[in-house]
Amino acid sequence: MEALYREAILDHYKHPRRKGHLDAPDIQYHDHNPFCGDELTIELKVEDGVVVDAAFDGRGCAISQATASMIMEEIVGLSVDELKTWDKQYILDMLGIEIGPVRLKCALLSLKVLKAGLWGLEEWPE
Amino acid sequence: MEALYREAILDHYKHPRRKGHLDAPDIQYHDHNPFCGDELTIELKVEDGVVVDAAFDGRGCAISQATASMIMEEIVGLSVDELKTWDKQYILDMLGIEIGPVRLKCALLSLKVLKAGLWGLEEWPE
Amino acid sequence: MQATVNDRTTELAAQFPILQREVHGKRLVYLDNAASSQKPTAVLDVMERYYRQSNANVHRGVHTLSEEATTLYEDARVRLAGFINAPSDKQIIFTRGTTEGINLVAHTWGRANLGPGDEVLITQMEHHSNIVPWQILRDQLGFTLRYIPITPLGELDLRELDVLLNARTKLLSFVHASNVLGTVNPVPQLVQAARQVGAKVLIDGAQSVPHMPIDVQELDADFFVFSSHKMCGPTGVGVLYGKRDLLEEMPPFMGGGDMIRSVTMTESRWNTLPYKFEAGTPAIAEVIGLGAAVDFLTDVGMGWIHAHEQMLTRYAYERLSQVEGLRILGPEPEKRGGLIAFTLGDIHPHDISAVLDMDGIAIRAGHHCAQPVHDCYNIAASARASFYLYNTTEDVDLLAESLEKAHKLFG
Amino acid sequence: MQATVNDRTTELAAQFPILQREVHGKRLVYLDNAASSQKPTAVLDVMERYYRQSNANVHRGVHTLSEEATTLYEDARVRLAGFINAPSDKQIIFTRGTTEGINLVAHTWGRANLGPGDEVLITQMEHHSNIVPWQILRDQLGFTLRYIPITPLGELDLRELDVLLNARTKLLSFVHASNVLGTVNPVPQLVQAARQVGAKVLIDGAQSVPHMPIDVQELDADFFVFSSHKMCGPTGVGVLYGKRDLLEEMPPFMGGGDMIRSVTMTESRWNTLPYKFEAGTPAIAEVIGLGAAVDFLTDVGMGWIHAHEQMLTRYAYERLSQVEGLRILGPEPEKRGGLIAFTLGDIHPHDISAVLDMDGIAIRAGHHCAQPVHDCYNIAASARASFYLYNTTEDVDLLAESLEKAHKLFG
Ligand SMILES: Cc1ncc(COP(=O)(O)O)c(C=O)c1O
Ligand SMILES: Cc1ncc(COP(=O)(O)O)c(C=O)c1O
Repeated sequence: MEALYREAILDHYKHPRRKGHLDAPDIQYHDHNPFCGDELTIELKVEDGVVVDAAFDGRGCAISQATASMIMEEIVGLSVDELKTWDKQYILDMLGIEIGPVRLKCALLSLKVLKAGLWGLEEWPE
Repeated sequence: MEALYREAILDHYKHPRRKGHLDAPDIQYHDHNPFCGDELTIELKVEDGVVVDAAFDGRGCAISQATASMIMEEIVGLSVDELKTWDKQYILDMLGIEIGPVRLKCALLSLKVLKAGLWGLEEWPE
Repeated sequence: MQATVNDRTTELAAQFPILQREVHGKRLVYLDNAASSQKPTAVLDVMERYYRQSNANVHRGVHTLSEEATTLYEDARVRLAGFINAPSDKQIIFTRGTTEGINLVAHTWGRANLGPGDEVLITQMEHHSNIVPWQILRDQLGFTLRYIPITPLGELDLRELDVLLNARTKLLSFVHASNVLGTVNPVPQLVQAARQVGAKVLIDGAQSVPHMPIDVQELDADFFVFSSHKMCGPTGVGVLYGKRDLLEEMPPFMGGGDMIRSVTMTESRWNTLPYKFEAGTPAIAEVIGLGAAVDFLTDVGMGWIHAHEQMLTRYAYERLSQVEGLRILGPEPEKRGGLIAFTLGDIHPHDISAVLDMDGIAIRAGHHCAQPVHDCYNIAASARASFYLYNTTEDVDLLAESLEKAHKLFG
Repeated sequence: MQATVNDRTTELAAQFPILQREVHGKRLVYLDNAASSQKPTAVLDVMERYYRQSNANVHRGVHTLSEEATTLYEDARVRLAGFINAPSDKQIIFTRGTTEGINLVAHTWGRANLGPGDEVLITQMEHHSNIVPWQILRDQLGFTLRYIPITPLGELDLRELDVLLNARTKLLSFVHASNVLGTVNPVPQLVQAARQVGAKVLIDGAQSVPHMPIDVQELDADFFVFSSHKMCGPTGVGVLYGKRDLLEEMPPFMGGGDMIRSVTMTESRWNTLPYKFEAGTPAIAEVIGLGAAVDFLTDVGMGWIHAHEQMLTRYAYERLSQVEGLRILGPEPEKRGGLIAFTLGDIHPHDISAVLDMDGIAIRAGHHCAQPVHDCYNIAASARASFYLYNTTEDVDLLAESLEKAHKLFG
């Protein structure tokens, strides 16, 4: 089992960090994964190009929700420029598990929402 | 080679019997085989339910044209009722060769035209 | 009795090479048959033999290979006609699958017969393939699309049928057996109601043809569609059956080779049935493989397959009901085909499926291409175990145990 | 030089099981490649392995089999993109074949962009699959369909191109290499002319992709279509390539699973490329087989294949010209792909083919789904020998000898 659901992931899934909403977010973005029905909203407060507060809300599988929670744990205090450098590999390293092509979409949903929010992108850049 | 083009078939193909047209046919029918482009017209003069004169015209492969010519050799003097009993097997016996499913259409074009002419059918009865 | 059935099943399973494989070190327990079934050696061998001995394009060739390919291809059509008791093999049109079958009817019969003021009636338990084509067409032609609702128990709610199905209804299109709820719908009642208002009937047989004896004449459907890959056949092929007079008067779908009688620069004339609807080089090897699948299923016996799945479903329904937090969607076992969709507490179906996969168990998780039915139950997705002739009660036991494990892990 | 080429060919031929078979007691000489090619063991094995090890429905499954199937399926798409140098694999849409590809463009781009006053320009040497879809659509939408005529030598007659291709022309759709005349059409000239009037360009690559290196970016086509079964791949699959912005803005073709992002009872939203155009369960095994065919062809070398066929065609052109009564359709060898259609005195092509078949030689006879080009020459049908990587000059010699026999028999 550990291969996919290691303890840390289950912990983030069961006890999500910063789940909820901000009062007046500077950036808010929502998206979903049509194949799984995973839903995710990320909200950020940004001051001088640095994230000062963050929250996420959503529902979906453990992978998608745990990833969002893990990102929340890291994000506050980082600059938007730094966040823009996060890529697929960064997220996979954070998760620390092997993931197949189908579940990859679950793992990357947070990143997709985050980048779309930061860049105002409609679609995932290739 | 004999398997498909026995002497009699080549003879009918090279020297078709009753090829041409009648002056005032009682029955005239034309059809073609879309896969091969075989064309065939059969014309009959009928008196008291008996074929008294016949002709065919057409172009196409040796099988289709030789079959038409062979039919011409038999048809005069027969009653329409008798002609209506001719079936696929009758034609194949007349040809006296083994024939695959694709060329079958060539062999049966004459019969199709004949029956359509006799019965006024639009389509091949199953 | 269960023991004997399982014996025969084990013997049958041995004919499916993939069932010999392991997943994560465990024997593969394949319970995703509603998505796609596995293929027996008999089917694979026939296709292999075709490619190694007779491969050529069909219909237009005079040489030996082409004649052989044509004979094999057309023989499969005859076999398919026999399998569903179609009056003639000319009424068997090969498509890519159920989806293309429904789209074909929409694009041809639909375009010729539907307009503003008309209604098409489907149900809330349709697969997307029987919803989206009608939505697309509705937006182009301006007819109204209506849905028969479903009861909390997952059956069609027919109380308002006489309002929903009315003189404006030109087509009633519904799923024979639901791929989510398992529900087998009451065809005679629905067809009779449609006849009374003069509506045509399309039946989506994707989940019925693989699992029970089907007689299209008895069902009296105007159109009936299904997919090869769910019935031991290859991917890339399916069947549209239609009543002859309807097929005759319908315009063609795609244009190209084989579907024409003659082509000039100004106009074309259509070929006769079934070729009018089969433009271009067809899925030759796949059709031949489907023919072999039909032979295989007939040998096994569609009656036996149905009985076997009924037994498994009853067994699974009981066993799964005992799993803590598990909620089964759809009606009691007697009213359903061989599949059970369920939720397990709040655990996302993808997580359930992923946990089961570690035990070698393949189930499906998601909306199963049927979002509206999930909307009815206010859930985004479900997990689904679906059975076929090679599954055993032991497979069900393994499923239940693994589900209990999942419940503990995420609980 | 011919000897070495034949050596490599013999080695390649050994990889095609069917070429080991006999027909009427003679070695099979397969010269019907333009209708459908034979399949190497490498392709058959990949499909067999898929069915024996990884068969499952794609995209929607979380279990191991489904993930494996999805990976294999999507990997094939990447390989196809590479093979024709598409900018992205999202521009590779799997169809049943060339015919479905053209019909897809007609039903989506065509329906959205064509109306009265508009013109679609095709050529007189098109396969029916690039004529009939436009005739059907013309009759529905009321645009005008025009044809570029051909010269007596079988090339496009471009003298009036600036009249035929004008400000009203919305689409120029033409065959890259003719399946009857062999003519390889001047893509750069035609595309440039189309660009000048703002017309889109569709290229039918059914007879070019299997036989020469193709770079869709260099050709600069808006749409490009081809079939798997003519390029060592299985039946039941083909490819539509399109420019990204066009594909993005086109409405979908068929409705169903996989092509949607969400479905509610009132409306649906489409999935992104390429899935928007792939409704329903795709031809999974066939796509994977096509991917293997592309690997095989790449290993052999498309440049080598082209050169080999050029050599064979030159050789055959000369050898066949010596056969009494034989008349070759189309231009000189330098201007054509690896096929030669011909007539032999007054002998009906079906009779020619039947006689050759007794010698184990498979050629095609008929109108090759291209009646208008035959009408140009005032003939109903022709015989056609078409080459591929496994054919040798010996095959050509056997062909010529058998044709001489046929001429004597019917003479
Ligand atoms: C030039 C050309 N276009 C289109 C086609 C149609 O291809 P398919 O039958 O695979 O759809 C063919 C082959 O039959 C062809 O040669
Ligand atoms: C009830 C039902 N209808 C239609 C389909 C679509 O079949 P296919 O994807 O083979 O076209 C399916 C299966 O996915 C199904 O279960």
